[in-house]
Amino acid sequence: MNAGTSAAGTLPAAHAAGTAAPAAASAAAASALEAAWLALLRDVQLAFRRRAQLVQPLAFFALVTMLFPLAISPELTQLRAVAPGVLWVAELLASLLALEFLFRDDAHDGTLEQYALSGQSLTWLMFAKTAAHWLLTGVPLALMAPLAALSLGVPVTALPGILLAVIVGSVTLSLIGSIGAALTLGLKRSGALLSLLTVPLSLPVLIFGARATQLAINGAPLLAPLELLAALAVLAVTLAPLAASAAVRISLE
Amino acid sequence: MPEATLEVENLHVFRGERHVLRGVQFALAGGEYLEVRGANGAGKTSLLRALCGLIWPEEGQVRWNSINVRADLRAFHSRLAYLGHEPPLKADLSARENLRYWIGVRRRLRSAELDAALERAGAGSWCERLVRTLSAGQRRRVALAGLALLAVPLWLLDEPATHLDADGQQLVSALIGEQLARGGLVVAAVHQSLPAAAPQLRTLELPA
Amino acid sequence: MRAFLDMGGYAAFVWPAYAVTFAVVVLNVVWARRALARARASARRRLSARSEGP
Amino acid sequence: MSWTWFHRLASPPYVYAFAARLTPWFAWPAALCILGGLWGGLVLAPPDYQQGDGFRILYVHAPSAWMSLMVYTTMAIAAAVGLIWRIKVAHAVAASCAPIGASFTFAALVTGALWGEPMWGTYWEWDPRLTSELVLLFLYLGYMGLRAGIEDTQRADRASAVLAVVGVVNVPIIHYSVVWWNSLHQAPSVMRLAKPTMPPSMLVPLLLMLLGFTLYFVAVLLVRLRGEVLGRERTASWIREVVSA
Repeated sequence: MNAGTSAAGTLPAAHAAGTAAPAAASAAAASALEAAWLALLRDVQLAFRRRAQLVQPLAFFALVTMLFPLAISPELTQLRAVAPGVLWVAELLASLLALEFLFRDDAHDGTLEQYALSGQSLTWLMFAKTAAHWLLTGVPLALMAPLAALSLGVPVTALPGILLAVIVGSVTLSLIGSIGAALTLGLKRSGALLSLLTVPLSLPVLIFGARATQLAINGAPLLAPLELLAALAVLAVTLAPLAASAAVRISLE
Repeated sequence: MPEATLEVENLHVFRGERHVLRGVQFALAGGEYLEVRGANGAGKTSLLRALCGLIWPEEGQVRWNSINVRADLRAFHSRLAYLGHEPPLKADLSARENLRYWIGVRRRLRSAELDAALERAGAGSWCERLVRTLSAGQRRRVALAGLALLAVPLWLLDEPATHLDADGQQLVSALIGEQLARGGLVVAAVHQSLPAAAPQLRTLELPA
Repeated sequence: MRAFLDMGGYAAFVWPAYAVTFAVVVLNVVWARRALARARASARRRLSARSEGP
Repeated sequence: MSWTWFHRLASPPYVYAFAARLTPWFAWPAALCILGGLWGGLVLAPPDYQQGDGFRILYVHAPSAWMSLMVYTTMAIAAAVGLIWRIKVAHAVAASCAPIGASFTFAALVTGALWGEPMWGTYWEWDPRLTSELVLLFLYLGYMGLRAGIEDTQRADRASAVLAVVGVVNVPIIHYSVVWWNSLHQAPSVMRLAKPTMPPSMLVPLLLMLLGFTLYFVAVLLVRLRGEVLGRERTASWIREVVSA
């Protein structure tokens, strides 16, 4: 054994002992919140190392909204009538597109495995990952929604309401998406199935979101659908990470 | 580190239709090192994954300090470190950042500790480089630095010495030796025995 | 009888609806039996493979 | 508390044999109920005062729609049991449910459309019931797609079980959001059928059909269940007896 130690000892022995020996005694476990915070930071930092991937859903969103004037008519009154639907369908599709990246890399490089074996609550870690995903794709998409709305002839007064609705709605979309992405982890090709799993579950968001947008465009109070959107978000925050972590564990089996 | 034991009783594991592990059985106490050998496909990885609770065995159980690990899987996980085939590193983060996140999720980490561990693994000079620019052996060294930092009593290592040069293999042996000296337990799946393996070496041969 | 088959002028809707539903009813029985037969066949195959194998 | 009865009940050989023995006890009453319901619905029940004989589609549409929901609920409960207690037989039940439920959801959609044409003048109306039914079909398809996509049976069982549980939590939410959405866009639909004032001559055949379809579901489920149980069993010697018989 001595031979081994000396061969590898490229630094003072005392130093080495300092790192390893007191081990169990001094190594304070990270709390669930610290762990979740680090998981979130890691994903944010990684995303900024690969900015191209961040831009893709945004470009896709812009592209889809551009299709409608071309396909329907350039007349703003007509576009305004379909604007809520266009915005929310584009939002739903763009967030679906972004989901592909949510767990895939982590599954490949063993990060998910380490999360599952970290002794931390996997539910919290999944929540953190989804939160990061929402910050990186949901929020930018939400910020783009008012711009897209303008291009569809929506009056400026409606924009704050639309922004609010899309922000709240995208929370739920990301969380539902995290379940779908986790469930399809074990599959070789998941694209179409991922949509088949998540879109039906996202319908309530689509319905309430489009309604809120419609009301905002009409200049009517939009509290009712916003409250419903918020209720959905609360429900998703409490339940979706549980389901996603269960699904991740299953994918590692 | 308090005395610890790992007991495995009559473990049966299926992968799909294949009955990979047929009644694996062993007991390991603090300071003991178990080498799991076997041909490719003999179930070395499956055994390690079943030990740490990723795979549910069809039959049998794993006990940590005489308690079935299924009783509190999370507590058991906080006592173990598992290193799979591939080091769990992000290609787009530097070696140092990788450890910072990977280990930080589990325990509070001082920056001096981190530097010392990287230095120890021979990564001092290149620990700020992105992992995508590192060789397989270098990545393995980063993972070993992480292993030492985790400071847990049970190590489950899958081929810990692959891609490593002679110096690196010595590092693995040294780390294992220290872990055993502290009263820790090590289970490693290996193709060929590590050089200068511990005197407490025990082996488990998995039939093909 | 003619009146019965005519369904008060709704024959074109009533009878296809019944036909579809009972097609589903019958098909489910057929599929279930076939699934069972397949499972038995594959179990038999696995058994013989195992007894020949090591 | 003793769990032995539970484990005996959930043990594959027992389930296999028991399912086989039980099947006729459900199949024949199901056939009787359905035939009785058909006779009552098509012949004895008087034509509806508004819809004439067209309302007779009710006797196949309502049972199909009932099946689609009941089977999904059964599937989700079985999936949850399998997930929580790791009972293979429960997963086998869930897996057997999906194709049955999906096919009846399809039947409910087609019969609903066939009813819609004479009543609304269009085959497809975005009425909340039909819309929910359509979403349910997608939920079934997603479940079956996920199962088909995962090769390992155990992983497929557990992943699809998570999906089924998530789905069953969402079904009421989806349904109410669709109802809410529908109420904004059009007047309440014409298709108000489950009137409490339905005379017994109309109601009894309907109840018979509902009962018959439920019994039929159990019978078909039991047959499928045997296949699924057999496919999941790897070691047991009882397979030899079952297969060679």
